[in-house]
Amino acid sequence: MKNLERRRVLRAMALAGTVAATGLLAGMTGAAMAQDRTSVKIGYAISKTGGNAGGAGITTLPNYKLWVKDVNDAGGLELPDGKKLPIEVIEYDDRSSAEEVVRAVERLATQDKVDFILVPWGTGFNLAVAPLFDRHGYPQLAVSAVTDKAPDFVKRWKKSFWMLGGGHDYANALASILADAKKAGTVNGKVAMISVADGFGIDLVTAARPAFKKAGIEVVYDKTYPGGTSDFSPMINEAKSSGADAFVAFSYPPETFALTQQAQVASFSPKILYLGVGTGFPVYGKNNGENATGIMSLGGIDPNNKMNAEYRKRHEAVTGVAPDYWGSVITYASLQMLQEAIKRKGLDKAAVSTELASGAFQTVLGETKFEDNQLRQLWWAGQWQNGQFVGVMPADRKGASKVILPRGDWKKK
Amino acid sequence: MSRKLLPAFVFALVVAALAYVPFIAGSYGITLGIGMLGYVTLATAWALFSGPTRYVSLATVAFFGIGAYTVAVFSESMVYPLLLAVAGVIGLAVALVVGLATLRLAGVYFVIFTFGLAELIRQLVTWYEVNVTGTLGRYIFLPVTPEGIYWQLLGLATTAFLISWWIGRSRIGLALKVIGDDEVVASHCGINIARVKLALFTVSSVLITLVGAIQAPRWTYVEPTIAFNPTVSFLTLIMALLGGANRLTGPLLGAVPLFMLFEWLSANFPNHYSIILGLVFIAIVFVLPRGVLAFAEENWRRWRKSGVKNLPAVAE
Amino acid sequence: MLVAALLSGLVLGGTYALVAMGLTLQYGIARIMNLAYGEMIISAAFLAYVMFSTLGLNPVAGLLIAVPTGFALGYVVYGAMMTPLVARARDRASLEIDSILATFGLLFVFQGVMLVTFGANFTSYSYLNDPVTIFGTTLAANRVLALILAVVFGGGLYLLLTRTLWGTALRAVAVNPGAAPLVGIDVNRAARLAFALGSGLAAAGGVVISMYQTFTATSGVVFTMKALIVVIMGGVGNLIGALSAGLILGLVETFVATYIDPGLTLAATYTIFLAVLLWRPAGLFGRLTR
Amino acid sequence: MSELLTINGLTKRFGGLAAVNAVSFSVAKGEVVGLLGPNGSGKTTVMNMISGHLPPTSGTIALGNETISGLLPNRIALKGVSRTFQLVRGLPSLTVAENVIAALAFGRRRLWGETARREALLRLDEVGLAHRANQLAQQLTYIDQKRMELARALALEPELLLLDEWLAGLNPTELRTGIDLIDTIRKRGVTILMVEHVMDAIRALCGRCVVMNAGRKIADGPTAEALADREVITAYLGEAHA
Amino acid sequence: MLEVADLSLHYGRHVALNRVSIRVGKGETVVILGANGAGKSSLLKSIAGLTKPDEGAIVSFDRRVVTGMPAHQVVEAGIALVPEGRGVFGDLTVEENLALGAYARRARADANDSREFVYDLFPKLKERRAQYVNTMSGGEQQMVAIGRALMSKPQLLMLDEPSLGLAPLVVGELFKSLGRIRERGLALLIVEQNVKMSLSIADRGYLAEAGRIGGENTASALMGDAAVQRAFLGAPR
Repeated sequence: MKNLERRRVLRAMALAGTVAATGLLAGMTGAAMAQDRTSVKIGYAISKTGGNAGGAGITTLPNYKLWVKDVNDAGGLELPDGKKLPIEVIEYDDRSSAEEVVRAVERLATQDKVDFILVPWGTGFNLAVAPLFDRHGYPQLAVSAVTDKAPDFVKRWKKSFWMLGGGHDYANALASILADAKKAGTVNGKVAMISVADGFGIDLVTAARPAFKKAGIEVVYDKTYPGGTSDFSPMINEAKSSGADAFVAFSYPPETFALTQQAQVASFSPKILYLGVGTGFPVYGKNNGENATGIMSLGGIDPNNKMNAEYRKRHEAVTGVAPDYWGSVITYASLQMLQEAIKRKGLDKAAVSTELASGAFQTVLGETKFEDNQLRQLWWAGQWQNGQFVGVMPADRKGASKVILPRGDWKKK
Repeated sequence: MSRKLLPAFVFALVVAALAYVPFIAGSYGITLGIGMLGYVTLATAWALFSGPTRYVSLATVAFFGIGAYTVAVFSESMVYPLLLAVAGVIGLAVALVVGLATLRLAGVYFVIFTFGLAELIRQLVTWYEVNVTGTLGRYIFLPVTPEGIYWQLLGLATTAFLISWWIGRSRIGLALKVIGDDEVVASHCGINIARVKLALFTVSSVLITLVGAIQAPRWTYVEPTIAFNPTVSFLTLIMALLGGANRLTGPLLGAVPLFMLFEWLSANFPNHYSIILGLVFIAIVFVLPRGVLAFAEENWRRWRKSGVKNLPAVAE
Repeated sequence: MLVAALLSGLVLGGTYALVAMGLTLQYGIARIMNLAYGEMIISAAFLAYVMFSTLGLNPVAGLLIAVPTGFALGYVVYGAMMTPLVARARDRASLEIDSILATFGLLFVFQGVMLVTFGANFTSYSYLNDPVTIFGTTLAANRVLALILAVVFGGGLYLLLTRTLWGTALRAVAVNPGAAPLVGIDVNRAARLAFALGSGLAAAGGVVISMYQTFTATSGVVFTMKALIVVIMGGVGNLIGALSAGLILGLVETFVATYIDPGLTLAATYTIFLAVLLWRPAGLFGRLTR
Repeated sequence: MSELLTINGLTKRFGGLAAVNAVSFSVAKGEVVGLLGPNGSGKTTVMNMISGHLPPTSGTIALGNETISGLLPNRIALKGVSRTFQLVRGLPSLTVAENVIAALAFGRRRLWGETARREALLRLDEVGLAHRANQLAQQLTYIDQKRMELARALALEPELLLLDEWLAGLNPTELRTGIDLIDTIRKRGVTILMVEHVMDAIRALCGRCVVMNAGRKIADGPTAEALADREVITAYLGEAHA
Repeated sequence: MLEVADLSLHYGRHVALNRVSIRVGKGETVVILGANGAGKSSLLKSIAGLTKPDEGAIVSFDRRVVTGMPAHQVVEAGIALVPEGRGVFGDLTVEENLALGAYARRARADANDSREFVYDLFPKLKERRAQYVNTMSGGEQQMVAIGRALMSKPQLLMLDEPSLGLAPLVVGELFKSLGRIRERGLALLIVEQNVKMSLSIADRGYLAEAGRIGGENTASALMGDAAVQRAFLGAPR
């Protein structure tokens, strides 16, 4: 009987502990800070570990750090009254888990009561936290999220801003490049296409199929591979023998690197080579050197934009790594927009959101403005030219470089 | 009589208190509660099968993901309660098939098999979505509030706890203990081992499936990498083992502090989270080798022994 | 096409086999289920990367540094962490659970250190990315080198285990740990050496993988799992099993990608794995000992 | 006398080795039969096949008119065969009472709750263990574990009880008690097949003995005769080499 | 040469051995007789270092205390055990099993000589040296086990039920071989139930009963002892 009693006591202890813990939290949550403002609290949850850490570590995190340093070096965030307040950063690791990112943002909003929240990395995570940003009234400048549903999301979450376009945009741009090249007789109009079995790859490939059809491009090979594939030789061999002049891969960084190397090995040198995320990483250009020339992908920069060039230099100097050629600069621009909106409207989140939606901002991209809460001044396609990844589509946009096709054969090292 | 009713009363009081939490805790508290209840349920459900049988399963996320994905797939076409029911039924069906196929495996082979199973299901879902439906990410726009999710999880956690308690004092619970101690004796006592294991595996799997189904609406967007994140399996396992998988409150005692620890670490040491977590883990293995509850009980016993000298020793 | 698929499959399978051999030693002889195995691989990949990009040391020479380092690391880790666990383990099952938990912690420590040191970025370098033509099929030289290294290491290990007294003693511990002390084998010492040897092989695998694959500080778990699958499929502690299971998986993946659908490669891997376990619950070459 | 257990041509091979080779014998209702033979002669293997722990390679085992060979142990247990094990197999993490309840709960009457507990105490009382009912099984002494195991086997209310070296390792006093206990069970009408090395016990309890050597049956008959058999003596004591 | 004093051993609450004392002289052959469960195997295991005896036991060999030494060091001290169930490495070949027998440092230098002796003793092993042991018959496996133990150059060879599960003819062969080993000057300590066979090659014998060592006598005296027969077959009433 002693035994039983002991168990019962322990059980009660366990339950009491749970209750106490919950109560404690409730107390903590209620605690407010009410003193004179000496700083602006900015928080973010980002994948520092887990599967998303690679992407976040290139595009997002360095820019957050760079921006905070830039602002604080200049004395802090400027408010409408000219007062400058330094940024105090609260940083969480979401461990690449949807449940964690939701909780971390909730914590930033309700417990840390930060003034603004920067977005996590990735389409899925930006969507996961969108309802929270909305409920707590924070503007959400979703950068690393590619989605065709942005117009719907804007209606659903009024303070969300979508800054990287949707699959259709990129697919249409690529289709028009292909169509032009076919018209010019550069290529035969056949394309081999592979895509990663992930939200990003599927979005793009489902947009590309109708776009290519409309542009009169024939898709002769179309396969999807699981993320983490390391050996592409079967697919490259198929593509090579398919008679296509153009090879398109909506891929993720590890696969983009592998595809480039394995295509060289297989002497597969299509006239048009379009690869996915990772092509715009500086390390890509560094590793492939001359061979990168002519390879296309999403994004790009205007090589003549001085501000951008200066940003790139500073990024490398401060964070030790060069920024990528697609999302990085936009991430930084999104932060500049936030900074400017705060300068104009102060720390009132609603006012800042309205200002973001309607105002025009000077950023490293040049003059930047949202259309229906979406950033549309983007490079839908870019190409490696002279050691830089430059924007080529839309061709009529200011600063666009001309597509150079066909790309040359692989050079022997 | 009060002796019998007291625990039930305390339990009801605790559940009621926990149910009241959303009214006072604010949204972060609710969020925290959701995460905690989620893991408490997962760990309790996991321990339901794996504790007494000592079959270490890494298939947790397979069922968790099935629940989440079912909700994502049917969220537009069904009313919410039906959605949960369907998720539960799918989980049940998969558990039956898997259970029938795997219960002859033992030890590490079972561990890796269940891990492979989770990955296989994830790959098949991906392939199906890509090739048949042509989309991968799915959006869930259900009008479920965080409070609603919290209460549902509380209900589920309570259910899991009650099932675990009931099994602990029922015939099937005894059967499980016997199986865990010695399968040969179990079958010589007339116990149909395969049936008992299968029943428990199924109950445990359905509970896990429901956790996934209830939590999914919080993510708004679901794709296989999100729904079938293998860390869920590992964390569940670690929590249950830490608390002591063989006791009713063991998983609870593992899940709550570990969850808080993770939260605290990722909030305060975002850059050194991994290292500290790893060291804490190693420390736990060395300091609390048999779980928190066993540790507490041992010290309790020791304290009793040293404190009350005139009590006869345990053996007498 | 067939020859191409066959060769690519062998190359891929060679890497799997190489990676799995170390784990099968650690699990089969030392009885440690090492969840931090993949992190050991990635650490070596980073080491090779650093040596290549800052010292200009080619990875094959890098092996000469990485493998002994891995061996030493394994030796230290076993001595510091596993010895107490082995000493207190009541039976095989409790050691298994303890080692899973402890190495799970170790996994995080390794990963954390790599994250702090190298960041979360994708890392790769280009080495021997030149075409080589074999039987009319073009393959990357670095992958062929990977296969050759896998064969060399596999063969070397096989000879070590079958032709030397020391290796035979290690196998004896795997076969019958209870009887090994009767011939004067110190089982704990043998386990420690096997664990260290396994770590050395993990390092070799890491260097080889770094030659042609992109990796990050967090990608270790992928390798742990691939290795585990190969080990289990081949039969625990069985070197030939690990080799053949690795090759089978490589071939299956390549053939499925070539002839069925690249989208089903991983699904095929797991299906084969599950099927093998259902058909032979102790793996291809394993023996059920109860 | 009607036969309760009929074994016919029973064979078990492990790999190439025949551990039991074409053994046939039968046990009548109410009989106590000793299954003897030197170590490694295949006695335990026979027991394991009767209880269903091992499937026979060939041959049949029938209980009454019903063939039970090939069934799983739980089915055979429900048909009225229960056993003890050569190396005592308690359920260490359960209490002594729970050990017995395990057999009651899944046995033929499927008792549970208070009824099962009362019944378990009765069974424990029979073997003289009622006072230890709430202790953990692992805290018992060796002899008490054996008693508990017997209580557990009896709780299944067997028609046929298999005792595998149940008396081994007992000291002379304990042995006396043990023999008396088995005798009591026999008097209740339970048929017993026992593997035993304690010859005094065999002589005291068994009316008949089946003797095995190297997997084969070498003798089958009244105890005194079987033990006086030249082949049996040779099997036990060996032959001095010439 | 071997002196065991006051050796007791518990498994949980079960007393397996109760203050056992035995000795084996140089080159002497000693058998321990007794029914199952009498603790004979436990005694050999304790001497070999496989199980740890209770406090107070003293095992000395060649005037060196070996109590509590791990098993692999006991081998180095010159004691080899052929365990019950043989303990061979089934997935290894005969040759490998024998090679491992000479793993101990004391034996390595003379491995070739030892192997010659073993092959001479069991010519069958030489024929089958490349065969995997688990494919061999029980008698052959027993040869491997004994051969392997001899490879470690022991001064004392302990055998636990060597005739277990073997056909009578094979048992005869086995004891012939043991006789030859004995002639080589090795001390033998044998636990055996084949009373006549083992006594026929022994100098002395002990009678074990329920964890105690009862009688001690010369082999020839034991051969005719009624107590021995009673221990195995009981007394006719």
